Amino acid sequence: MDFEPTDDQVALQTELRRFLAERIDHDARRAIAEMPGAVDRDLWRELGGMGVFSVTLPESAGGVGLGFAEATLVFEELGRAAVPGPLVGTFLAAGLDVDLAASAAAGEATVGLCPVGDPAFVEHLPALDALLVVDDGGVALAEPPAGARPVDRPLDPLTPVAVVEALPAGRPVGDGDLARELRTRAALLAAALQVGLATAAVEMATGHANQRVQFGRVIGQFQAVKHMLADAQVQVEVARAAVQAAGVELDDAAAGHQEASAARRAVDVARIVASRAADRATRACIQVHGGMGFTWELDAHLYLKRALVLDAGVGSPEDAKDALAAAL
Amino acid sequence: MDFEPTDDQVALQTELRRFLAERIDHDARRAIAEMPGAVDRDLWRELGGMGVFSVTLPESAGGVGLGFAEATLVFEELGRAAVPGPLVGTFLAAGLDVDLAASAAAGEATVGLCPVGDPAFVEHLPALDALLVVDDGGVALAEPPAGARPVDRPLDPLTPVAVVEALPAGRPVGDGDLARELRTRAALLAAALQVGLATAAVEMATGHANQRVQFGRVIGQFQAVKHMLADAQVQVEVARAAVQAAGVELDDAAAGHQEASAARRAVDVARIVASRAADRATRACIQVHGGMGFTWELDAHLYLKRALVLDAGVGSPEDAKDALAAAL
Amino acid sequence: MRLRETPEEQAFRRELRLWLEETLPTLPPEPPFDDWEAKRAYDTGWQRRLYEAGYAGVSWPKEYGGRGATPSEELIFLEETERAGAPYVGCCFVSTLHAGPTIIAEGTPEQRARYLPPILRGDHVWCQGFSEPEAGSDLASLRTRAVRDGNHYVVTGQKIWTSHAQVADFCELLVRTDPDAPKHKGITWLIMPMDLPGIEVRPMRTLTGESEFSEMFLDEVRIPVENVVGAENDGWRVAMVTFGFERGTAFVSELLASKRLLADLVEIAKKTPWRGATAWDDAGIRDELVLIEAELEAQWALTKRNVSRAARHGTPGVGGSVFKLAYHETRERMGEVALRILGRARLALDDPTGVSARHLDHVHQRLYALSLSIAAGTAQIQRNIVGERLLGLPKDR
Amino acid sequence: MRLRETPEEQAFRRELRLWLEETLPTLPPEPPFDDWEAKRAYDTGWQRRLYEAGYAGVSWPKEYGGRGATPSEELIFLEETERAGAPYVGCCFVSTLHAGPTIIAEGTPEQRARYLPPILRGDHVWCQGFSEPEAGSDLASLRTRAVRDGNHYVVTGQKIWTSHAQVADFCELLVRTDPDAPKHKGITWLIMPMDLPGIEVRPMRTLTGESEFSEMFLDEVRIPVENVVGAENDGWRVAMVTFGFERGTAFVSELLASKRLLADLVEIAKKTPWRGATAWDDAGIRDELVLIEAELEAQWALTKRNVSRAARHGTPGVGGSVFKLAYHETRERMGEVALRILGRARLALDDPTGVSARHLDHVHQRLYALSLSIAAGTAQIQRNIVGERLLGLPKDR
Repeated sequence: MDFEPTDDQVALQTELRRFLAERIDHDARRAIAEMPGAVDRDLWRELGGMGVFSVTLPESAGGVGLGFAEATLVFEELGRAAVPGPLVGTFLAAGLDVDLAASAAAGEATVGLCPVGDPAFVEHLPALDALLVVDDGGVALAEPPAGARPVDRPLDPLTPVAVVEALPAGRPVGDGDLARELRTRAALLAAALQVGLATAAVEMATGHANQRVQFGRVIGQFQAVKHMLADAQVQVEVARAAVQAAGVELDDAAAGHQEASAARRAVDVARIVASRAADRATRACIQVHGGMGFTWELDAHLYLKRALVLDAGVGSPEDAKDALAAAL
Repeated sequence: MDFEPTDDQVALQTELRRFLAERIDHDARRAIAEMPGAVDRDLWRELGGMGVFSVTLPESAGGVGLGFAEATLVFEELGRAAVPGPLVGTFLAAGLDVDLAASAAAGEATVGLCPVGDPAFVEHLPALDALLVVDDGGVALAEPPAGARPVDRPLDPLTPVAVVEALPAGRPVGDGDLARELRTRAALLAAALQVGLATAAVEMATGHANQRVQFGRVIGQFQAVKHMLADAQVQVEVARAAVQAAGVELDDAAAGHQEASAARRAVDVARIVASRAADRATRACIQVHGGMGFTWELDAHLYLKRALVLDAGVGSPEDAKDALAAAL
Repeated sequence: MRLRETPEEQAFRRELRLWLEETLPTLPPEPPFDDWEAKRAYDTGWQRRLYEAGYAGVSWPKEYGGRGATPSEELIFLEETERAGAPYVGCCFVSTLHAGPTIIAEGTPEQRARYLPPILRGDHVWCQGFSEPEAGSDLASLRTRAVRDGNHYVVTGQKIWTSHAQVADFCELLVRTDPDAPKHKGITWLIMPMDLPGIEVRPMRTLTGESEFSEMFLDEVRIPVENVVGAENDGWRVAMVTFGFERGTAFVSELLASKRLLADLVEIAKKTPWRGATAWDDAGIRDELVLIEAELEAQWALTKRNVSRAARHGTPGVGGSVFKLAYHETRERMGEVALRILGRARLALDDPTGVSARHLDHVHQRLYALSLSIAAGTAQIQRNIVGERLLGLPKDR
Repeated sequence: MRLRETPEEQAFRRELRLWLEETLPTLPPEPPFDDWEAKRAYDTGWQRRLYEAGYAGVSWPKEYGGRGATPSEELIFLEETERAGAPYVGCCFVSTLHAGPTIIAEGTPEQRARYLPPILRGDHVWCQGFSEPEAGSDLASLRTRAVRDGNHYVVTGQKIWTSHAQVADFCELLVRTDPDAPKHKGITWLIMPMDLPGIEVRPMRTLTGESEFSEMFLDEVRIPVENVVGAENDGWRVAMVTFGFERGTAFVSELLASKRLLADLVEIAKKTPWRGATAWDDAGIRDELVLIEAELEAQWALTKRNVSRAARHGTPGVGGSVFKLAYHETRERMGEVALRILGRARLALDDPTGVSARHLDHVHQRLYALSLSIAAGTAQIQRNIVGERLLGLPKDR
């Protein structure tokens, strides 16, 4: 066992972090919010070019040839930069046996992901080329639904939402087994995004706590602030370990070194603890910033809202709890 | 409306507090733990003489002629002093239409209180003159059961426990309505005891935090300690208000000024919040004392354990939650 | 300890209820989301109705045009208006609950005659210019400078969290008149007309998407010396007087609205499909809703204790801090369970499905609840207050 | 990031598992509750078995008689022994995990030759004399004085939380040799034989009813100068070396035992009648158990991260503090839900009904969990460590 990231893994993560730090900042996020469906197509292609959507695809198929262990590192960085867009759906589509897969992998296409629902809430609809629809019985690939009513005020300004009474049936691309597999992968990637969001939130709050002075002292000196951030960071560290372990286990299961059920269980664990870590950290970030944390201007609320959005997607923590309960 | 205690109520509470402060201290509690069933019969008679068990009985019947508002004040003080013994059962028995009532009221008799159970766990058994057995269908007054096996190590050293396979049927003294009434009263009194325990715990911890020096400072200066105690105290204040309001409402209901169901609901509310306040405060007391809080020597653990015992009695917070859910 | 009402209180409640039943159906439609001109018109219109019916300044002394209600009666007023779904005090908050009472207590006869009647009639809206960006929780470290120039102060600086500033006529303003004095000793309380030159108001958007608050930039604003309330450099004490009007009722409307929200959430839970039954059948969700109900009810009992204490002693003591700490925790948990029940419907702050007009409330409230541990003294400051003033623990200074 | 085992690790696990299967059935019965003489005999007997099988000092270097296991192998060792229900290290904790490694790192050749072999064989039990009543979290403020008198130190003072002192042969003792130096600079690390005159041991009872710990009163105890480990006045550094042996494995047995307790609790919940079904059918209880399972599993992943980090860098960094904070919170909640499920059975720490021998465990563990946020650095100290060392927030000094 050696659960520390390898040099290659560190390099992969560092490179992406650097790219995103240069490419996406406070203003860029706000600019993307104004684009149709809040997707920056140029950025999408750049991400595709870097292999973000094809991390786990074999090199023979034009992929990066790595595993879910590396995918968690990549999605952690995407979360940390709060990159808007249907990241999970596009990643999942790239791995399917469908025509669209190659363009999804390349970042040419955007693919949404939505559980069936009555009504259904579809994210990023105006920017979607296709929509993966998942329910217990199977997976379908559909045209973006027409007749959807956009929501005036989505919870997350970076996640526009439209409401549809009934999702199009689409073309079936897999049965219940594929649905379970996609849920598992979606759960892992969402958890990784949340670890990234939580990391960014604690970093932002720590930066503020190190410079904001109140009552003649830097507020990070006050135990009330220091301990709030320490508690948040504890949850982030635990969640990061769980997410990365789950990524490794999925790869081990794919290679036959591990039971598939054990790997799924590891993903359920990761999903649950990442959700809690994101909640704790993004809340703490707002609290540490005081009144300014409650404004639209700071990015603090974007982290919190995205974390809340991710909890309601395919492979939600609620699903994970049910699955884990069934395994106990 | 004037929800502040009257001068008479303050005087009643102050007098009892003074008596208990003189009569029961750290050593006295340990001495009582060694007595059969952990009941000090002399103290019991003294409490009876002060009207502790007959607060709500009419003066014509030799009672104090007050209400449950005052009973909550009295039981808060009994909790604060961590007085051992079957306080709630004896109080309830004094209000029943049974032969034993008068001697219970006077503190001559001790009466236990136990829900039916398989097995049943009977508190203070060696000291009991009688046992009130409560289930949904009714109330019975029984001889203390024979053949019970005493537990070597009870959770609370001041609450000896014996296990009986089957409780004696006893003599029926009331139907389901009485059972509900006794549950309600027991819940209110247990909640008041817990508010008292919680108060004592915060006071003890505050005293320690004001004198213990670490890293060159009195530890009460550290926000980690100060805020932990503030949070505990917040819950205590809220719970105290809820308990006293519930006492007033029970009295109002008895006088026809209030719906009985509304008063019961107020008791359920009080039961739930008092349990949580006691948990928070007694835990904080141990934590603030550090290692010494974890010893047998300090009283901190007695508060915590008694609070845990009270949560498992007739009219438990679990019952209160169910009742409140049914009313929503 | 008496929770029952006196005959006078019962009469007050009956009369008020009757008036609300008659009056509310005649109100204009509610203003659109985040339209503050419309909101001003709506709120001051309501204030005018209250004035005409004798309910304006319900807790103000009679000699200054108020109703002179006891704290208990004020509680009844808040309870009945909330129960009936009457408008909130809204834009008239600062004028009727802060500035007005301060001028009553500390103002000159001229100030009282000039400012109080229009406040009661709803003619004037006030805003509060206390907070500053750098000051934050340490309010007394405010830096906005006022330099005496003849019969005027020349005021320069920046304020923040100025509610309704964009529609206000006057501002209760704290400024530093003596920069060399200790921080609490060099502050003055001023009345600033909002139409003076040099005032720039920039609305801020909060994370709920609303613009109730503004930043206010003051550039050599000339305020007449006669606008000082209290004495020069005595403004900190005057500000504390303002806060001291709290009679335990500050959060009553909030708390009652939360109880209503919770009842609504219970209804939603009972209708929401969940694991083969309804969300209400999930004991975890049900217990959490029950717990929140119990906490809100217990906080209602605490409120009555605080109000009674204020009636006897003139102030609820630190009861307000105790309430706030308990309440914000409950409200945060209520927001969590609400989003859990709503599932994907949480993605929208408005509800285009029309299935429930209440979704908006619940998602919005989840976000709004984040402000409860920040505004009007962070939870950390409140814990210091409870620890130091109630428990007697030492200050960390 | 590799969780799979190397062939060497797999072989180590196989071999160990085989040995445990053969050996455990031959162990004597467990000692009675709180009988420390019996417990010493039991624990040292187990240490002797380990020694004979080559598993003693599993992480000690080979040249000092240990097995020289990697941190991964140590993890396997702890995992397999816990899985098989083998005895815990118990009374041999201080000797094999603290004192021994310290003497290896800082002792003289003579000290190594004299003290290490009997530790490995289970002949000697050690205790730790670091904590003092007044020092508490501020360990370095210890006051026990050692005054040089010829070839001896004359030591007077009081220690507390000395585990197994009543059955120990030696004590690793921190004393103040220079009262005038800054608090971290005047401390010396001494080996104290427990049979010297002037040592009085008074067992303390913890709130679980056990007497694992003692107070130790030292009255002019004469300790030979040759018993200094490291240099005089360099004891704080030596003590830090002792703590530095942590390879991320400190809480492995605890964590694994908790996972077993949780699995057992799930079984109890599935059998406990509850609101017309079982406690497991209560979604609130079930979700809480699931949450705890998830947290323990995630903490297991963190443990692997810490162990890997220690293997690479020699230390898990502040990973231990991170683990401890996460773990104690989980354990406290586990105790709460356990008592909720047990209902009135919680009233007993032992179980005279014979229905479940495990009730004892669960009630006992609920109380024991209270120590997790206190012992070996309170949660407050751990939060300072995480806030300052991991996040880089400023010290509050």
